[in-house]
Amino acid sequence: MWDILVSYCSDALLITGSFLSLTFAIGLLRFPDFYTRMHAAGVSDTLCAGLIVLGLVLQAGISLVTLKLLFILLFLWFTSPTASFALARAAHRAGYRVSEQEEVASSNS
Amino acid sequence: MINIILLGFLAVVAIAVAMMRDLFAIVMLFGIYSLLTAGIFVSLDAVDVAFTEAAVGAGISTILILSTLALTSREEKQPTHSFLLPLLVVLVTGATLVYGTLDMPAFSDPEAPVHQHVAPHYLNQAEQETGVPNIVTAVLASYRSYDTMGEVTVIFTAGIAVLLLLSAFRHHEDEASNLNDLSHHPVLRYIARLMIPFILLFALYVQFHGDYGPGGGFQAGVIFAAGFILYGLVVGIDKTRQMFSESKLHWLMASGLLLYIGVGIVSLLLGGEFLNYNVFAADPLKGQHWGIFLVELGVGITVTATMISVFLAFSEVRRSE
Amino acid sequence: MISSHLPVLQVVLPLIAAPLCLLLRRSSLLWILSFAASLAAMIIAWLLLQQAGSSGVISYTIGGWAAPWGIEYRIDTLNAYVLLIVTSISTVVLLAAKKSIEQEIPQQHWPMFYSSYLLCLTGLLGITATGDAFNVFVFLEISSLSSYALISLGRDRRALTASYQYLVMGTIGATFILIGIGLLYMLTGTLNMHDLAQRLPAVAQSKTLLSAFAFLFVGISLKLALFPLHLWLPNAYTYSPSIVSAFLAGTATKVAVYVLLRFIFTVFGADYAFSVLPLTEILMLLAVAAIMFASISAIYQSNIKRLFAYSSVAQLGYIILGIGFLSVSGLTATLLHLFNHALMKAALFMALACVLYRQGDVMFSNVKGLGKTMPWTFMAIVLGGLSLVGVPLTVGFISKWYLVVAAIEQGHFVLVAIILFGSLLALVYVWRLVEQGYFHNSEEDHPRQEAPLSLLIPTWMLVLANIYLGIDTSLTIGAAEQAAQMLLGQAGGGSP
Amino acid sequence: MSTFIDLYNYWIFIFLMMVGFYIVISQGNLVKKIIGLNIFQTAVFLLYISMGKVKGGTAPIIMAGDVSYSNPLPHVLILTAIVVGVATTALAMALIIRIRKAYGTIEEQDIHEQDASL
Repeated sequence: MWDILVSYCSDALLITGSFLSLTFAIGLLRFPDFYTRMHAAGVSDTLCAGLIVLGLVLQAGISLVTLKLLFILLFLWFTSPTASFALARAAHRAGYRVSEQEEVASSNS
Repeated sequence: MINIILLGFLAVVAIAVAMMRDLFAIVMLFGIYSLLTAGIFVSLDAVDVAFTEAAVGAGISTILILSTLALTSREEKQPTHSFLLPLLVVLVTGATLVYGTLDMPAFSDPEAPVHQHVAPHYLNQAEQETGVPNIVTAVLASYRSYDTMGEVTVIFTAGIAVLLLLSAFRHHEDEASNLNDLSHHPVLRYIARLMIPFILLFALYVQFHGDYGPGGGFQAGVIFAAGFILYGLVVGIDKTRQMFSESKLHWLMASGLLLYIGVGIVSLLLGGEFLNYNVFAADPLKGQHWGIFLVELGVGITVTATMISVFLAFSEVRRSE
Repeated sequence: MISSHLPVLQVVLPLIAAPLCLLLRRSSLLWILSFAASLAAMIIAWLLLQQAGSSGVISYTIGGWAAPWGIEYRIDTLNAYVLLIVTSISTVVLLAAKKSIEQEIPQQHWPMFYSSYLLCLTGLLGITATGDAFNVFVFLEISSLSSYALISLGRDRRALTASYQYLVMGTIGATFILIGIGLLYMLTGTLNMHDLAQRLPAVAQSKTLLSAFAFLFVGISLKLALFPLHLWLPNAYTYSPSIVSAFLAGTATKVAVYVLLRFIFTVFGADYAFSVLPLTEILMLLAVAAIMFASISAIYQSNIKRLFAYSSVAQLGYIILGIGFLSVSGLTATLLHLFNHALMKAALFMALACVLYRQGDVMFSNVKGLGKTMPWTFMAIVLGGLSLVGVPLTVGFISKWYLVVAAIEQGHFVLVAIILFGSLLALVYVWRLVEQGYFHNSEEDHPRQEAPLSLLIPTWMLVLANIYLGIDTSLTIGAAEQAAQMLLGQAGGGSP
Repeated sequence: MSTFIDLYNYWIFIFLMMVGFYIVISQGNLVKKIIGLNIFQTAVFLLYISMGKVKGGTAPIIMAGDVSYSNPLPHVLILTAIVVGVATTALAMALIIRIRKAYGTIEEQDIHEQDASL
C-alpha cells in the first residue's frame, strides 16, 4: 500500500517536473526578448530539477543513491541561479535592453 | 525508446551544426551533442564512457573551442567552392559502411561474436584476478594498462604541443587579462569559492573510488583541473599562474607519466613482465591493488597538470591582433 | 635477464627520456639524453633483429596477461627490420640535430622540441612492435600528435597551415583505421592480430569484413601518403624544420607501409586480400599514377625541399608497386626500397639542412654555384640524387633492380618501362640541381663556406651508407628476403 | 523489416559519422572543420559502444547475484579514444590560434589567397 502511494507520488512529481520543463522550453521560444526568455530558463532549472530529483528520491528509497541525488539538488540550487545571474549581467553589459511592448506588437503584426 | 528519441535529437543537432554559420551557436550545439551522446552511453551501459564524454566533450572540448573563438572570430564565411565532390566522397564512404552493416549481428544480440571470445574472460575472471569489481577499471588499468600508458602519453604529447605553439605568445604581467572579468562579480566569486572545495573533494572521490564505481584517474584529473580552472576564472589568471608556475606544471606533467612508466620498470626489476603488478606483493591481488592504485594516480596527475597548463596557455595568449 | 625484455624496452626507453627532457634545464644535457635514448633503441633493434633471425617470432606479454586478454608485443623479422630502419635514421638525424636546431628553433622551445621528437620516435616504434590492433591506433596517435607539433615549428607561417592540414587528414585517416579495427573486433571478439588472423577465415564471406578492409586500407593510405591521398605530404615536408623533414621523410611513411603490410599479409592474409578485391590492379594503378604524377610535379618545383617531397610520393609508388606483385622478389623489392629510400631521403634532407644552415633557404637560387662554395654538401646532394635515380653502385639501383626482376618474372613489361621512365624523370630533376650547382655561378660572390662538421659528418654517414649498402648488399637483402618469405609463407600455408 | 529493427542503430550512427565527415571535408572554416571531426569521431565511439551492449545487460560492475553484463572491452577502448580525441582538439585549437595570428583569418579560402599572392 505504502509502496504504491510512494510510487504514485514519485510519478506525479516526475510528470509535473517534465511538464513544467516543457512549458519553459516553449516559453524560451515564444518570449519576446532575452530577459524574459532567461526568466523561463532560470526557473526551469531550479523548480523542474527540484521536482524531478525529488521524484527520483522517492523511487530510490533510503540509500546511498538518495544522498547523491540530494547532493545534486543542492549543487543545482547553488549553481543555476548563479549562472542565470551571470548570464543576465553579461547581457546587460553587452547592451541588451528589455524590448518595448509596442515593438513586440508591431513585429508580430 | 529513450535511445530512439536521443538518437533523433543527435541527428537533428548534427544537421543543425552542418547548416549553421554562427560559430558560437555551433559550439553550443556541439556541447549539447556531446551531452546527448553521454546520455546514450548511459543507456548502453557504458557509465565510465558517459562520465568521460560528459567531462570531455561537453566540458573541456567546448571550453577550448570557445576560448579559441574568443581569440579569433565567431562568424563563418559562406564557402564558395563546390559541394559536389565532398558529397560524393561522403556518400561512397557511407555506402561502404552501410554495406558492412548488412552482415552485422543484430543490435544487443547476446550471441554476437564480441560477447563470445575475449570479453567473457574479463567478466568471469577479472574480479578474481585483479580484485576490482569495476571491470572497466580492471581492463583499463591492468589487462590493457599498456594502452592506458599510451593514452597518458597522448595527453602529455598534446600538452607539450600546445605549450610549444602558444608559449611564445604569453602576455606579460603588466597587461591586464580580459578573461578574469568574473573576479569583479561578488556573487560569482562567493559561490565559486564555496563550490571549489567540493569539486576538488569530488575529484578525489572519483579518483579513488574508480575501482568500485564509474570513474578513475582520467575523469578525476579533468574534474580536479576544472576546479582550478574555475578558481582561475573567478580569482584571476595571474593568481592561478602564481600557484602553478610553468616549471611546476612541467614537473607535474612529467612526473605523472614517469610514475606510470616507473611502475612498469619496477615490475620489470622485480622479475615480472613490464606492468605486471603481481610481483609487487606476495599476494598477487595485493600487488594488483597497488599497481592499479599507482597507475591511476599517475594518470590523474598528468591529466590535471596538462589540463591546467593547456587552459593557462589558452587564456594567456595576447589578444592584440 | 634483460634480453628477454628487449621488445618492450625498445619502446619504453625513448618514452622515459621524453618527460625527462622536460625536466632538464641544461640544453647540452638535452641533446645527450635524446641521442643516448635513440642510440640505445638502435642497439636494441639490432639485437632484436638478431634474435628474430635466429629464433623466429618473439612474443612478449605486457603485464603478464596472456595474449588475447592482454597486449602482446610480437617481433618477427619484418618488424625488427622496420624497427632498425626507424631507430638508425632517428639516431643519425639526432647526431646532426644539435647544430641545426640551435639555428632554427628558439632556445626556450628546446626541451619541448626534444621531448616531442622522442615521443614521435616512441610512437613509431610502438606501432611497429605491437601485436595488438588497437594498440596500433594509440601509438599512431602519439606519433601523429607529436609530428603535428614538430611540423608547426617551421619558421615559415605556412608551416602552421601545413600542420593543420596534416592534422585534419591524419585524424580522418586514424578514425578510418579506428572504424576498421572496430569492425574486425565486431566480427571476431578479439583485438590481437595473431588471434584475428586465425579467426578471420571463418568469417571470410562477411560483408562487414570487406568493409573493414576498405576502411583500414583507405585509413592507412592516408597516413602513407599514397597517391591521391598524398596532399598533406609536400607541404608538411617543405615547411617543417630541416631536422624534422629528415626524420619524418625517413621514418613516418615507412612505418605506415609496414602497417599496411602487416594488415594485408598477417591479419587478413594475402589470400583474402588479393582474392576479394582486385588488389593487385588497384595497387599497381595507384603506384603508377604516383610515380608519374609526382615525378612530373617534382620537376616543376622551385623549392628543393618540395621537390624532394614530391619525389617521396613517387618513391612510395615504387614501394607500393612491389606489394602488388605478390611475389617474393616483389616484396623483397618493397622492403629493400623501404630501407633504401629512408637512407636516401634522410641523406638528402640532411644535406638540405646544411644548405639551409648557410643560405637561409633552399630555393633553386640558393644552390647556384654551390658546387664551389659548399662542395661537400653539394656532393652529398648529388650522390643522394643519383641514388634516387637508381644509378649502379648506389642503394637505389639495388631496389629498382629487384623491382624490375619482379616485373619481368610476371611478364609486366609495361611496368618495367614505367619504372625506367620514372627513373628518367628523376634524372631530370636531379640534373636540374646539378646544373644549378656546378654550371651556374652564384650571383653574389660568396666565400667558400662549408656547413659545420657536426652537420656534415652525419650527412656523409648516410651518403656513404647509400653507397656501401649499394655494393655490399648481404645485410639488407638477407633481412628483406627473409621477411618477404615470411609474409608470403603466412599467406600460402596458413599459420606460420 | 527485421533487418531494419536490428540495424537501425548502426545506420543512425553511420548517418552521424557522415554528417561529421561532410563538415570536415566541405567547410572552409578551420574551427568548424574540427567540430565536424569531433562529431565524426563521437559517432564512431557510439558504434563501438553499441556493439558492446547486451540485451537486458547492465553496466559491467560486478554485483552479487546472477546478472548479465554488457561487454566492457569497447568501453575501455573508447575511453582511450575519447582522450585521444580531446588531445587532438586541443592541439588543433592551438594551431588555429597561431594561424589566426599569422594570417588574420581562419577561413581556408582567405589563407590560400594570401599564400598564392606571395
